[in-house]
Amino acid sequence: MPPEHEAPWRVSMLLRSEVRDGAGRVLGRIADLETRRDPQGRETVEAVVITAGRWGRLLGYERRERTGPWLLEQLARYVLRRRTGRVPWRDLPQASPDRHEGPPGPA
Amino acid sequence: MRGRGRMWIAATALVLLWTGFAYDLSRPPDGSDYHRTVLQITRTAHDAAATGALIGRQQLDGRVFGPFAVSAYRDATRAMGSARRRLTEQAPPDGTSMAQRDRIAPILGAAADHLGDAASARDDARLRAAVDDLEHDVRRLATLLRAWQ
Amino acid sequence: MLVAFQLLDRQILDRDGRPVGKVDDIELGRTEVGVPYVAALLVGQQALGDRIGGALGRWIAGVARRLAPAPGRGPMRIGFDLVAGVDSAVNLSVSRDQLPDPPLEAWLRDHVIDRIPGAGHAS
Amino acid sequence: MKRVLSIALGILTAIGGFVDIGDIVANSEAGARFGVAHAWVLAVGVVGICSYAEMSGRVSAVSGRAVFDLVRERLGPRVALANLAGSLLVTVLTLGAELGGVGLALQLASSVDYLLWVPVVAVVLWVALWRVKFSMLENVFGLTGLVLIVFVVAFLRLRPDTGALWHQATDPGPPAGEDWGTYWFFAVALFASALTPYEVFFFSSGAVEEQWTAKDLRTARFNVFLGFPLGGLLAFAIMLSSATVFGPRQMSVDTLAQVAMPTALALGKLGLAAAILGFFAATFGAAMETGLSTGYTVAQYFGWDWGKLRRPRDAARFHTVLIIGIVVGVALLMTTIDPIQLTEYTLVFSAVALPLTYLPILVVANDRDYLGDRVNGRLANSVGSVYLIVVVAAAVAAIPLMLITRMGGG
Repeated sequence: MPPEHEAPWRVSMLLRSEVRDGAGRVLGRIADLETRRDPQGRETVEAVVITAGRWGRLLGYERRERTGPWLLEQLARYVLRRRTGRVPWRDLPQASPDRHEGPPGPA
Repeated sequence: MRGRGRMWIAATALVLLWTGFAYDLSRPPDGSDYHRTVLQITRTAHDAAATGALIGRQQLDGRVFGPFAVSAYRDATRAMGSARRRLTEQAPPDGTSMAQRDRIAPILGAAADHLGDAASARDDARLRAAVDDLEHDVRRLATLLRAWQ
Repeated sequence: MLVAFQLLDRQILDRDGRPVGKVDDIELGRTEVGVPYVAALLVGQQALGDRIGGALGRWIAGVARRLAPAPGRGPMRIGFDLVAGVDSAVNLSVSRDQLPDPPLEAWLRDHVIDRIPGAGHAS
Repeated sequence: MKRVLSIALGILTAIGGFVDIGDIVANSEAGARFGVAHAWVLAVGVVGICSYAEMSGRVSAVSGRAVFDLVRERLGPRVALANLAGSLLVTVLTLGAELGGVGLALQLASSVDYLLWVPVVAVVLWVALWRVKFSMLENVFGLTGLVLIVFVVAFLRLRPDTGALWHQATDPGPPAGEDWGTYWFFAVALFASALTPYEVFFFSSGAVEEQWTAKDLRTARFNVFLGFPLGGLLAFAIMLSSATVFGPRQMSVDTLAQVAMPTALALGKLGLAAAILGFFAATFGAAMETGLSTGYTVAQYFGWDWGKLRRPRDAARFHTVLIIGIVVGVALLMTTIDPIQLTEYTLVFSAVALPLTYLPILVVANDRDYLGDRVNGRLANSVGSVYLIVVVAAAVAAIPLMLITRMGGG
């Protein structure tokens, strides 16, 4: 579907797609994109935040810092299965917004 | 594929639950079901009669105004009517149930009449008589309730 | 900045603090070396419906598309250069009047609300 | 002096505004059948609404975002849409129940059937939301709701058996002839009557619209921490007087006329009139709040313009949702469902829906990005966490209890 590829990317296409490592194992799903302002003043994607759980996003608990009462903290960790990680964008060489397959993983 | 599988499981569970409900609602009532129904009917009738008696007493004491009494009687009459309707709608499944129905039916009839008397009483004497009757009905219904509970 | 957490689904306010809509989706551009960057905020039920997906999402997007003044125009785009700052809301540097009218709001205002007496009075 | 006066006004309005059709029905029914064995539930509910309202008021004042704004932001569009559907359903059901309550109150005063009143009430409600100065109306109905104090007076005049009541309250459980299932069903309903989601939608949206600052927050805390418990006391008085009058007679309550009866018994016509006026004010005030809440939730989910201070033409989508909400509420009543029964269902479903909005608020109240150093302290978090468990337990238990006890019918 060539027109699909011509269309600009949307963040929603990237979110929740799978990230695999070099051996093809699933590392997790994209929960967020980390950006940084480049010299031209654009917010460019620096890295993706991935979670291992099925829930991409849980009330903001995928962020690193500790928040919230103890009970919620435990709950969020349980649901997110504790495994959140950060993969730099440059390690995702063939990234493409495909919901089902996800970008082939980093080396 | 996983999504579709889950959908099938959910759909099957829903159908089973629904069938269970349908079965529970449509199966013929047995003795204990009927007992529960009669108990509910008795309770409704008791409350309606007691409400009527309570309003009547307050009317005699001049503690309520007309429109309030009218709508309170209307509520009570409606509840009494629904209790009587339920009793005729469901056939008693066995001998014990039949005996229960035969005990409660005449009291319901009398209470409904007395409620009507109280609601339409034009003077204090008639109202007082109707309220006395209603209070008698309430006591009889309460006795039945205690016996059947 | 965390795009999904800090930008997506936040309320957009114009220069005067009036609501414009939600950040229903975000359009990404590509730099010369192919790295995505935040190009524009997409606002409106078209973008939202596409994002929700499924039959319900298609329906939401379909209704919004039908209401849109010009067919096939896609959702309302607010260039990221118009964003003055992001706190608990996304604050724009322009006034709402300079942006296109949300189609549903315009339709309801013209066909329903304005026909009722007193629609122009603040309470 | 003026400030003290405005604080006093706020507290009085909060007291009168606390009680709505759900409180009236749940307290009276529980009082008749269980005496005051549910007194502790009411206390738990009141503390809950205080902590919930304080958190959402603080979050809204500091961040400028109302509850449903945050729900969408924290849960994402899909989960929040499901949440919106649930919350909206409960709010519209509540709106229907309140409209029915207004109709019933007018029926008690006029003997004209409530179904004839409902369309009239709905039109008046819509006009009120369309163009009348809202804060004025809110104060009028809140203050008028205060006449429900008549239930306190009535209770004292009824010469209650305080020893027996004390025993019921301190040794809670079902009396003879009732079972634990029904006891817990009523407990859930009472809890839900004190902690209704629409109150929080309304409260937080008001905070945003009136652009509260830290100073307003202090006033709001006064309103919440004094007004709600005193309002809960009015609800408790309804339970007490119902227990005193109907308990010994072994009667249950299922009409609004019965709820008012204790005031007639104790105080005669004047007391009865006050009770009916109180019902009217409480339910109409709540109908305004629930009506607005339908618009608030939808508009805040989609990011539309909303508010009672805006000209309708500037918030066309918001006002359209309001109109649809009122029409659906009226249509609900026109099915001739008994408004008291509708209230009972509403309470069950609002118990189910409560965690949907409680959880995001608790989370955001801990977020330093939003609140800086105004995040929850240790006390607020302990209370908040305990209530998270209570709220979830009530939500999980509500439907099974409803089915097992057949709406508490036995």
